[in-house]
Amino acid sequence: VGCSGQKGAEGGGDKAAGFKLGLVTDTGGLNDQSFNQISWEGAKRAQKELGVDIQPLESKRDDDYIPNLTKFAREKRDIIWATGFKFEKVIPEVAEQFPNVHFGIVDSNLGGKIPKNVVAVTFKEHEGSFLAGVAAALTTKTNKIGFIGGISSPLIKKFESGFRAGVKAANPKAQVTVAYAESFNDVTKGRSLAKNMYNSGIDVIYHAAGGVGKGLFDEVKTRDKGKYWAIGVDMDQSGLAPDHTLTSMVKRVDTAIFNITKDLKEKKLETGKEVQLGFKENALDLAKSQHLKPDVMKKIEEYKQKIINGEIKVPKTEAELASFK
Amino acid sequence: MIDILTNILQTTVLYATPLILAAMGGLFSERSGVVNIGLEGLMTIGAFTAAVTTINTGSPWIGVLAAILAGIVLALPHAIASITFKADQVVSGVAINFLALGLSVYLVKYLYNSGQTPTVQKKIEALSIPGLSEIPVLGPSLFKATAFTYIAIAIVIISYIILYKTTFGMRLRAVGEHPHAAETAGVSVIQLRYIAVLISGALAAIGGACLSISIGSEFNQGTVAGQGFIALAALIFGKWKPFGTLGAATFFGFAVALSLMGQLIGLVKYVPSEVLSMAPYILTILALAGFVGRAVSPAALGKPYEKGSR
Amino acid sequence: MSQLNKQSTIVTALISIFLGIVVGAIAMQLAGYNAITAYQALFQGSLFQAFDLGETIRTTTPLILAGLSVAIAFRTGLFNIGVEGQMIIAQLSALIVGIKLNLPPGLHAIVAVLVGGIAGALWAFLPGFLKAVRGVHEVIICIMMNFIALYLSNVLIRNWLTESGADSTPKISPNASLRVDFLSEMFDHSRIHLGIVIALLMAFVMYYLLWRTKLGYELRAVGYNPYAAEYAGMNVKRNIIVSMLISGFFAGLAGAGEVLGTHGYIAIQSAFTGIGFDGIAVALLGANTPIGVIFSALLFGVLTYGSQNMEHMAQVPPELIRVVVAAIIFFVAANISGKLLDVVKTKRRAKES
Amino acid sequence: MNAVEMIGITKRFPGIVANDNIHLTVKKGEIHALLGENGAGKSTLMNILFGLYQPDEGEIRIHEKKVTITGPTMANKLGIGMVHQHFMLVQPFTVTENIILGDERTSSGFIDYKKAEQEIQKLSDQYGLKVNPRAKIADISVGMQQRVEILKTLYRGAEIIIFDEPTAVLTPQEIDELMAIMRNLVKEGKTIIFITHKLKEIMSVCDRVTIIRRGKVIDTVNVADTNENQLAALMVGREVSFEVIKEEAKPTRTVLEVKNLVVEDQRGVPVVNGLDLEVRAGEIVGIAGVDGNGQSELIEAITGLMPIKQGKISLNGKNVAHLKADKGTRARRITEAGVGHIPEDRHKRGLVLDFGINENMVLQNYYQSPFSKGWTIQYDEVNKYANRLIEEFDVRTPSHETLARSLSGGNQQKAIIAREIDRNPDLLIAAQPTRGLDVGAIEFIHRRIVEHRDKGKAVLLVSFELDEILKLSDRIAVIYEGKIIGWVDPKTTTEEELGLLMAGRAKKEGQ
Ligand SMILES: Nc1ncnc2c1ncn2[C@@H]1O[C@H](COP(=O)(O)OP(=O)(O)OP(=O)(O)O)[C@@H](O)[C@H]1O
Ligand SMILES: Nc1ncnc2c1ncn2[C@@H]1O[C@H](COP(=O)(O)OP(=O)(O)OP(=O)(O)O)[C@@H](O)[C@H]1O
Ligand SMILES: [Mg+2]
Ligand SMILES: [Mg+2]
Repeated sequence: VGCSGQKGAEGGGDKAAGFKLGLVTDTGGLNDQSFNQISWEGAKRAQKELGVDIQPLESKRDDDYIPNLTKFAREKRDIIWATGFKFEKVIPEVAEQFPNVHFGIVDSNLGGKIPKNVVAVTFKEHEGSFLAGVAAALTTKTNKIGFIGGISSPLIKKFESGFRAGVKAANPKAQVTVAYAESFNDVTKGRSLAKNMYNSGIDVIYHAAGGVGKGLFDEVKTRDKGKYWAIGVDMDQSGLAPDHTLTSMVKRVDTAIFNITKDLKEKKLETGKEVQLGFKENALDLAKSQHLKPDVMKKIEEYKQKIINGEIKVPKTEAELASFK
Repeated sequence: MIDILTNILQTTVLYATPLILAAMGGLFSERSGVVNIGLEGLMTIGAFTAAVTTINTGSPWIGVLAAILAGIVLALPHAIASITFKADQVVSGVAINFLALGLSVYLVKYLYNSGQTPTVQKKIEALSIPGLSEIPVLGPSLFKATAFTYIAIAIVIISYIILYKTTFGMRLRAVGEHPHAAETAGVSVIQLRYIAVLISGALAAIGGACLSISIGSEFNQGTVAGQGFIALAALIFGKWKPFGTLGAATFFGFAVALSLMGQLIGLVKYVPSEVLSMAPYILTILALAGFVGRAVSPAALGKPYEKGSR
Repeated sequence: MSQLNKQSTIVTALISIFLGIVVGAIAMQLAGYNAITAYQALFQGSLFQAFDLGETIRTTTPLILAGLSVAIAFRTGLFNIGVEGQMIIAQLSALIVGIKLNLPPGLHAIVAVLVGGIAGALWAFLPGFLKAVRGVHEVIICIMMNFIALYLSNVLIRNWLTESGADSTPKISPNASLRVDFLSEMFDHSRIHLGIVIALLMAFVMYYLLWRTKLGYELRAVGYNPYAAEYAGMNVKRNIIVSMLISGFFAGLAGAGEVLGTHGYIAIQSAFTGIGFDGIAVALLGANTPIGVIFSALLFGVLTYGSQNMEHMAQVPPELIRVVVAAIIFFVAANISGKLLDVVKTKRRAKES
Repeated sequence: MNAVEMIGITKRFPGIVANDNIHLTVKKGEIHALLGENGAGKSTLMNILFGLYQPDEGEIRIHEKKVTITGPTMANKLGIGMVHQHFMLVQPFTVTENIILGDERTSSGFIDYKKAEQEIQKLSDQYGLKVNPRAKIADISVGMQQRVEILKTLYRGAEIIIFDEPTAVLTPQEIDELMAIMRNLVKEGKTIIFITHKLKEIMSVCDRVTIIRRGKVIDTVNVADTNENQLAALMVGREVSFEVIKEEAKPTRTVLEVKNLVVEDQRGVPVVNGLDLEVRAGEIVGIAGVDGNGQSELIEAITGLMPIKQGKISLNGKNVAHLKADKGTRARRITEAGVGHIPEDRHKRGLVLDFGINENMVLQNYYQSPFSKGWTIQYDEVNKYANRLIEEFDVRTPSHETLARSLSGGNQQKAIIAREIDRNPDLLIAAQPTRGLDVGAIEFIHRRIVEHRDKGKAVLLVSFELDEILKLSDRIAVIYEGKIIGWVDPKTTTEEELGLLMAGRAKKEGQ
């Protein structure tokens, strides 16, 4: 058993000519049914379509990031992906030490100071969340909507702000209740929050809370179909509660990883830059769902266009949200 | 207002249920004189086994049974080390925690090549007791709970009866207070402590199962995330008594419920949500420092039993 | 006599480690992994190259300090399960000094380390105080304080210590860093830092404090028998508090070392690092003695750091290492190897006679 | 008919043969004494009979049938009961719970407390034990606890009852009552094996006595055919003098003065209640009294281990009652003011069992020169000092680093006495200084206490052994319900007079 699929990568660097990719996960691990896993999908696609040699390393603790990155750098991999904002501080350090290796970081722009051999990929989650907000605002019957965040951090606040802006834009009468679990894995808390929200009349809840969000699906499943809804995040989470998942805000990290790896391999990429991805690049979207009514879909599409052509500027922080419209 | 009360009560019950189960496990072990800091690990193995078994058999009740079995099996090394080999009980409990977390995640990765199990489809869901569940406030929280909650409360009552009304219970308490007295009265200290530690494994594992196949619907390394330690705290807080422990676990659940409610009624505008999340822990400290104070543990707690020594 | 005992302790410890490794091997073979490759990878990946060796030492450093912290409390009859929280608060305090103050190199680091230690001590004060004055069990308060530390650290980082949009603090001033060029270069740019020197120094301090000073004499007396300590005119309550303060100080140094040496910043944390809990096992495995703690921390360091490579080279989930550690702890605690040795000895004696 | 025969019993512990080919025969219906020094092997032998240990060699016959006693349950079945040296009672349990433990009778699965209580009441009445089945063990006196132990054996239908040093913890009255109970038991057909260090007790109730020395049987004799001196000589292998040779006291200035002292226990009940006391240099004042009349609290208050509610305590004319300090630090100031204290519970207060002898020897002055310098302890000095005391006070220990835990009770006590006397305190407080010790050790300790007096120091002695009080004291104060209710002169008083006073019957005419 084991991960036989990954064998052969360690052949001792037989073909010097081959393009080699390494991917270091954050502490969530490779198969986290979320962010890291989607990233790895992108790497696998690169292996299949481009013949790239790929190899993953999981981090058990924050301590492991540097050794893992270093390990790949010493193997002289052509690009080393670091998945997650948690790598924000360590990437510059390693990048400086190995100027001849390329690094890619997802979800952070390194505060704008991006070393020459690094490419920083960020997503406009607030924009995707805005559409989730629109979907919620147009689906709610009670005009009460919920948002469950994991740990209050600027990244999650970005989701919250976008989401609330979307609700405000599409249905100003709807109220959004916000709660943070201050955890990414306390399912009980997620479930309690969801339970309390639904009990108090909220009928649509969006989450950006990792494992805590699973509690949301656990709760919504026990409630009446067609009346209570959950909106997933990062990937299409409808599998968790098929009849209750309104949609999910999907981040196509896989596409991003694939495209950038491809560009680098074909030497078309200029590194030392931030690559911001949004609707235009097809990197964000709402998952297809039979539960979204056609007129809602239409509205969502309209807003999406408005965001793409800059008519709507979606807020990223609470401060920006306060002055939105 | 009624809504808020209902919500608070529901959250309290939800949170307290696994804590009660695990803490009652701890109670048996510690009343017999064996420290059980391994509750966290026992819950973990219970959560893991219940999830995997339920996924494979489609029956959550078989999952619970399997969890009980696994809890007993994992408690066995703790019993052997601390009773037969007279190891330091804290050490052995710490080892249980390492073992459980290591083994369960290792197995999950081996079985599913992933950091967590697939989603458990058939779970133990809430059970409305007709009539009673219609009572305002109390109904929705107490009589529309899952089987685990009823089991937890039943276990508290049964434990009380066992502990104070039956031969086994009296012997158990005697063994935890003065094992030599028990031995000279013809009670087998070793045998009783084994039974107590194994019961502890079983109950803590049910608590774990509650997390993975009732409240949640999968197992990963964050499933238990410290609740075994909270259960241990509840046991001490409850002064090693069944109803005291029930009360302590409920108090903790209640404190969490208050902090969640604080968010939902918009307190976050004034108080950072991290501070609200701290509240249950601060409340517990205040309660202990202010009202509860000294906890007298079973006299022989933590001391390996050696025949003939004193 | 005591010489003989010491020798046999080392032998039994080695046998226990060996048995633990065997248990791990069995678990791997049963699951179809190659145990030999895996262990090769583990030791190669942690000891054979300068970089990895440096990182192993870096991993070991906080484990030594956390282990000492737990051990010193145990010696006084207290169970400090709050190292985790004390480390968090110490990290935060050391970081604040590292960011906000402007001091010359060296001095800055010293101040930051000390502030970290003191912060850890203060965080440990409450459990000690409540235990001494109100008789509240320190274990509960410590557990509660761990969670409070985690949230407190997050709220301060988010609202005060980050530039907008970041999930982690800025880096500390290089003046406050515990990393020194010659060490980093000796170990091929690994993150080894002066924390290891502090840790070894503190092991000596613990020995000296407990077995050479008046304070140590009192602490041990209170730990073994508070009634006799009272009879001897010692202030039991004060000693309980002092013990927790010292224990917290050691934990604080572990935290300060992490932020000033290893990371240089703190991110918003979603969970505990686990170093504090590992410290309990380290202390117990090291029999609560300074030397024992150093070696058991090293063992933990090798296993923890090496397990990454084990996964990389042999695809074995690194969690297996926790099983190995658990087995080792069991074997040491139950003194299985000691009993095995006894059996061997009596057999030999029987043959001889 | 023989109730018990133990034939060729040998039991080895690492490094020692505790029982060496012991033969013991106990006839049915007799009270048979076991006599021997500390560590002679008496408890070991009885633990074997009760199934707690397995003998390495030898066989046991009960009622002339060969048996193998695998454990206490088995012993119970054979009709053997044991009242242990250290009580085997669960403190938070009630009397009933303790008695039925291990032999519970249930109705439909639950313990039938009512029936048990009735049964216990009946037994208690039958043997005149006066035990309340509902009382909590923690709340009853030591003597009462012992009766619970006896009831435990009776409840299990014991025919042969072993008493291991039952009188070491009893007051004179309680001892008399116990002797009566033992006679009662024999009358009802029971057989008794009785371990004691007190020759007088053997003389008064026993039929025969077996003497054990270093694990070997020396002799078995009929009590009627022997006397105390002969027994003592058989036991230690030399002549023992029971008389404490001491000259007339020459008391001088007052060292300790206690006036109107009130001390409350944890529940706020005054246990010392308006007590006055005076001890002068050069005299030994003995405090006689039944256990629980405030002796322990009086001592703990004087030594600073317990807070004082009201009253005055002065040492050498200086008030030390209200030293503003925490328990420990107050104890230290009082120690420094010149008080030495041999505590009644040597394991609880007197020693840190897990410290070496060396570290225990400086428990009261480790912080002073020459044992410490700056913040360090000077172990060379400590060891030198410990070795001197070990030598001078004949503490039998392999080395000065040996843990106190592994010393025998007698040697532990010698170590404490060495420490306290060598500091040469103006006031030496000795509480139960010879409890549980054999006559040899007692002789030694008594001599040391008198020597201390003769150096011109004050000694306050608290003991439940009337003999000891009578022999050592120059003046005797009788304590009753927290007050001194009378003073007597040891040279003129009688045990009867003392006994009456101790029972609270104040003397008619003033003294
Ligand atoms: N469990 C044990 N392990 C090792 N040695 C023991 C054990 N029990 C007793 N001994 C040793 O056996 C010897 C006999 O002890 P025992 O308790 O029988 O003496 P004793 O006659 O009852 O003394 P005392 O009068 O002080 O009660 C002692 O030297 C003691 O050290
Ligand atoms: N488990 C043991 N291991 C070693 N020695 C023991 C053990 N149990 C008892 N002893 C020793 O046996 C001897 C007699 O024991 P016993 O139980 O009769 O107590 P003791 O010496 O009379 O003291 P005390 O009556 O004050 O408790 C002592 O030397 C004691 O140290
Ligand atoms: Mg004895
Ligand atoms: Mg004795």
